[in-house]
Amino acid sequence: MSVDVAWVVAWMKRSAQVISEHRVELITLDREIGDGDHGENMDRGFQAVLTKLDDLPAAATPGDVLKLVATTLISTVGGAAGPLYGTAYLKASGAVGAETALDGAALVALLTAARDGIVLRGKAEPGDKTMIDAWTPAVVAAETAQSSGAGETEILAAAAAAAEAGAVATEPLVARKGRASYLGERAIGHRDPGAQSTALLLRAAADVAAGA
Amino acid sequence: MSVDVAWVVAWMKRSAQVISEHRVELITLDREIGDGDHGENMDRGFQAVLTKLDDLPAAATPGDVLKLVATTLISTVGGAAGPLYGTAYLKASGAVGAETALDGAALVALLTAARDGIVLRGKAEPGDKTMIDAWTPAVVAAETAQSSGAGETEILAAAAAAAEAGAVATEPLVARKGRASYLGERAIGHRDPGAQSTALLLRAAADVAAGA
Amino acid sequence: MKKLINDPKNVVNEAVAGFAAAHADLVRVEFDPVFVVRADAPVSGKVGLVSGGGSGHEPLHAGFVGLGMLDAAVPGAVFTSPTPDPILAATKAVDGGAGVLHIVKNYTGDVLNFETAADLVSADGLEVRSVVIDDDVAVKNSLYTAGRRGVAGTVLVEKIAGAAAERGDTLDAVAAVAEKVIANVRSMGVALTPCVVPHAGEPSFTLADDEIEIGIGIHGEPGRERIKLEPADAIVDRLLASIVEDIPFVAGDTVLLFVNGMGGTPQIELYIVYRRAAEVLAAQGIEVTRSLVGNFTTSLEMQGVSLSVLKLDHELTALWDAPVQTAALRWGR
Amino acid sequence: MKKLINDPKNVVNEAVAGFAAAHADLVRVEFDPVFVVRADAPVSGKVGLVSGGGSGHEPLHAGFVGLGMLDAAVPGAVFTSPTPDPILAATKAVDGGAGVLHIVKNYTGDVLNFETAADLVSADGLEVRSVVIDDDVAVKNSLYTAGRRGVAGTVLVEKIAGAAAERGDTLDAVAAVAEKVIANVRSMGVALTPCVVPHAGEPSFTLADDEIEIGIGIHGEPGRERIKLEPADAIVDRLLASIVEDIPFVAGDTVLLFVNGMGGTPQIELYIVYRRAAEVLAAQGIEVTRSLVGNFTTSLEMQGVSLSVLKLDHELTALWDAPVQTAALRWGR
Ligand SMILES: Nc1ncnc2c1ncn2[C@@H]1O[C@H](COP(=O)(O)OP(=O)(O)O)[C@@H](O)[C@H]1O
Ligand SMILES: Nc1ncnc2c1ncn2[C@@H]1O[C@H](COP(=O)(O)OP(=O)(O)O)[C@@H](O)[C@H]1O
Ligand SMILES: [Mg+2]
Ligand SMILES: [Mg+2]
Ligand SMILES: [Mg+2]
Ligand SMILES: [Mg+2]
Repeated sequence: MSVDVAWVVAWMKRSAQVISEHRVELITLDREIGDGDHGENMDRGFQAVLTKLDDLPAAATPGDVLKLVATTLISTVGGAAGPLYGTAYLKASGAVGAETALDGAALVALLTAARDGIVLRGKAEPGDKTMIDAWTPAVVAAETAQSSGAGETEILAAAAAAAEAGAVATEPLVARKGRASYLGERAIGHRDPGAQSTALLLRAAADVAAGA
Repeated sequence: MSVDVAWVVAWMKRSAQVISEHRVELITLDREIGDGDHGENMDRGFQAVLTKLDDLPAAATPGDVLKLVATTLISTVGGAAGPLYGTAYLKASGAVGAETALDGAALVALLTAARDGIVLRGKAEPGDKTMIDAWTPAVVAAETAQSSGAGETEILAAAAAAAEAGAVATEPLVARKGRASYLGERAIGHRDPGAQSTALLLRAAADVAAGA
Repeated sequence: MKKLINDPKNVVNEAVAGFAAAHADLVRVEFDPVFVVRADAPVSGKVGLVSGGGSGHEPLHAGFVGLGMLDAAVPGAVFTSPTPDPILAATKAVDGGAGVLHIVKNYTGDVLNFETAADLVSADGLEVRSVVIDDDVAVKNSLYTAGRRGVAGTVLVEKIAGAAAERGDTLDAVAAVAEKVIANVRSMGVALTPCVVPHAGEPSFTLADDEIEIGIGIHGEPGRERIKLEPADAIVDRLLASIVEDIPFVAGDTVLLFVNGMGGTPQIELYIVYRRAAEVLAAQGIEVTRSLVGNFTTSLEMQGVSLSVLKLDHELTALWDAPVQTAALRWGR
Repeated sequence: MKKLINDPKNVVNEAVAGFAAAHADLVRVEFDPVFVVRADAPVSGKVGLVSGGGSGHEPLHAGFVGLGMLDAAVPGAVFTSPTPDPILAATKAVDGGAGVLHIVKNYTGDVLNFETAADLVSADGLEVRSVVIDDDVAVKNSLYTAGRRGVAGTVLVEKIAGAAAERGDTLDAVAAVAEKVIANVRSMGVALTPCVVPHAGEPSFTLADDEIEIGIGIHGEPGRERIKLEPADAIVDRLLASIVEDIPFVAGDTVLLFVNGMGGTPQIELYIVYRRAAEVLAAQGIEVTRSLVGNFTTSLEMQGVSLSVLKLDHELTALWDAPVQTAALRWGR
């Protein structure tokens, strides 16, 4: 699949599907070290995205879709994840501008802008046990793949794999941001729900690009 | 033991002891078809009786002791059982008057007056699944024993055995008085807590008389 | 059993002490025997109102002591009606020369203990009358039970009779107002979970994870029937149907709707219940003009709710609206 | 999970509808997006007060909408802060020309969503300021956490800032009063049982039959430590020690003592807790001159309690005493 507006739309539809499928898993992760709503919040948001996608104008660009997703998530998710993911997609939209087909550099820019947006709002650093711990390795892996000449599909696959590893790697951490930070040592051994949802969303991006 | 003031005092001390020993059993019976306080209420009352017995004047008659028990129970037990048992001992006190030694007739009068006092206050009939279902057979058995020439100890033993059988016989009944009456058919299979406490109190009377 | 208590034997005394400390502007408290009175008791020339009963139903009754409601509350042990002594002492403490009304919930223990206290009070030459509340439609009133139970409707009786006393009604008139409320209020409740009496240490009954008890009493006495958990709306419909058909309430009636939490029910659920109940009444042409929502007649930590509906007229409405200044109900002051 | 609800997705909307129906004299409600405003909003010339946050903490915040307290409350999904849209809409709805204060509890989600709303409001030319409450001493304030949480002290901030707005203070002055309360209030809680978020259907955490969670958050977030159940007095001593040493409160201070139930705690236990807390403060020479006892900042059906202590001066005391007319707090009216 070429990385164009159809890809972005398909990515978002797949996102809605995987979030819905993993709703309970995300709720459970958040019950363990948060307040048990992450899966519910994300599912509500992406179901709203699904509805909104139907009204997209025919001439929409990838940036238009990302912006629509951003505003929809901001106005439906709530909690910490709503503004954070909302900002991520908003900044990603800005990064791809009016381009209609995204090459490797554009994808790296998209992911970098998304990550930077989350950091801007949430002030988390790597190792704080947040979604940043999935986003940052994903950005690094995407850059590395792109600079070693990989194609779009491989770049996304590298990002997804790194995000998944990053989510797993949050397990031994003590949290320093978000609700889990109140737990101190007791957060150890639990995966961060936001990092896990990031891994799911980036896996969706890669799978859709790979035609899977 | 002769049935005099020493017997009444010993009866009340034994009553305090058995009620305390059966506190949890009475609570459990009352939890099943009432509100779970009967054992607690009776135990509070008889512990207060124990304290009061220490201050008895040397010249006290059986009637004086019964009256002291009555007023103590009325002012410490509360619930349905407080006024009912209080009235029972008050009427029993009246029935034995100023006598210092109680013969068979006096014992029958005591038990009859106690039962009648409860009926006066509570308006229960036999078969209503209340303490009356222990008291009434006890009165009948005492009368029968006395009219067939039994001694005081045997009269009390007959009353105790009949009260115990009466308590057991409340199990298949539907209640028509007290809290258990709200239960309808669901009271079936449970023993009435007040009938059970009556059986314990009359057994204490018989045991003390028999020197047991 | 997990409770924020010390020795179970001291639960009532410690709670009353805390209540007195927190509300010293409203009440005074005596400990031997235990009762709670208005800070300014006795109010000269005013009919005194005394209620009481087992503890565990807070804020009933102490939370309703104050201007425009009760003059005294007599708390017994948990779920055990008080003995006559404190009822007698409270009655004397609130006697302002116009007589005293005893407001009694219809339970054998309450009735008998208040009866004894009233006898003793009368013997002392003080004028006392009693009203007995039996608003719970879960119990069929018949010769074969101890009669209907007094439940959350008690709050409405205490508020409205209290307002009548405050405006200077005579003892007979206050009793008549109380009887009018009693005649016009009906209630029914449901339990989702049981409660645990501190000295018992075990739940008063058990319910499976998918069971609820319809018609529960306020002492955890089982009710009319045990059914599978249903959506809130279906539960409300059941309770309301029993209530409405009882008096009956009919189209054109003006009512007060009271949604009462059993102690452990989140407020969000009480309002979900209120919404449905108000809708159903409206659909029957019964107009809800006053409302009360909250945990007012509780059964310790029990989760559940009761609905009460009171038929209003101008007099009852005005008395309901009259100022009240107590720990648990307050307006107009 | 046993709850008096219908579809978990409709919990907030149905409860808000019930709230509006029960309190039509006090509030108006909008559904798209959802928020609750004073019936007479906007009050011309008065600073508007808007608060909000996840649902499940009732009566916080809607129960505090009315004269002398909040102008609007914005309920999010259960335990989920609301999105910027309803915050924006509520802010506009209460703007009486004197600016609007956002009262925000310190959680990442609340802070971010209110921040976004404030940006949007400002872009519309409306003057808005925010205060962030972080009264929970269970969380050590450091660079290594999201900072202290806002818990029951919020009620005191809303009441006192609301009174300042009602007397005609400017936006800066109202914000300053709110900041003064925030600077002088400290809280800490304990959970005996967990709560169940409707959409999750499972308890937010588990506690053994003999365990309690000291320092619990109001979303069922685990706290400082898990210990064996203790008598109420010992638990109170722990909570109070952490609170008192924090500011610190010292002999000669005059304070408001607030005992807050977590939703499922019987009132009798709250007063047992109050009694001990008041005694301990008195023993330290800290004088309790105002009190509040009840379920005001809850976590659904959680059993437990939090203590809040607010250092008072003449101004704060007078603002606390000022009239308030809301569903959950009412006096002077
Ligand atoms: N400051 C932050 N920076 C980045 N991510 C954060 C921050 N705070 C929280 N998060 C992420 O948000 C997730 C929680 O989202 P969610 O449960 O929807 O919100 P809430 O914590 O408000 O309930 C966490 O797992 C974490 O990944
Ligand atoms: N009307 C009555 N007549 C006789 N006995 C009664 C009556 N009502 C109740 N009882 C007795 O009282 C017992 C309950 O006593 P208790 O549990 O102490 O009081 P309460 O029901 O007020 O909690 C019942 O088991 C029954 O034997
Ligand atoms: Mg969460
Ligand atoms: Mg009982
Ligand atoms: Mg009882
Ligand atoms: Mg949340």
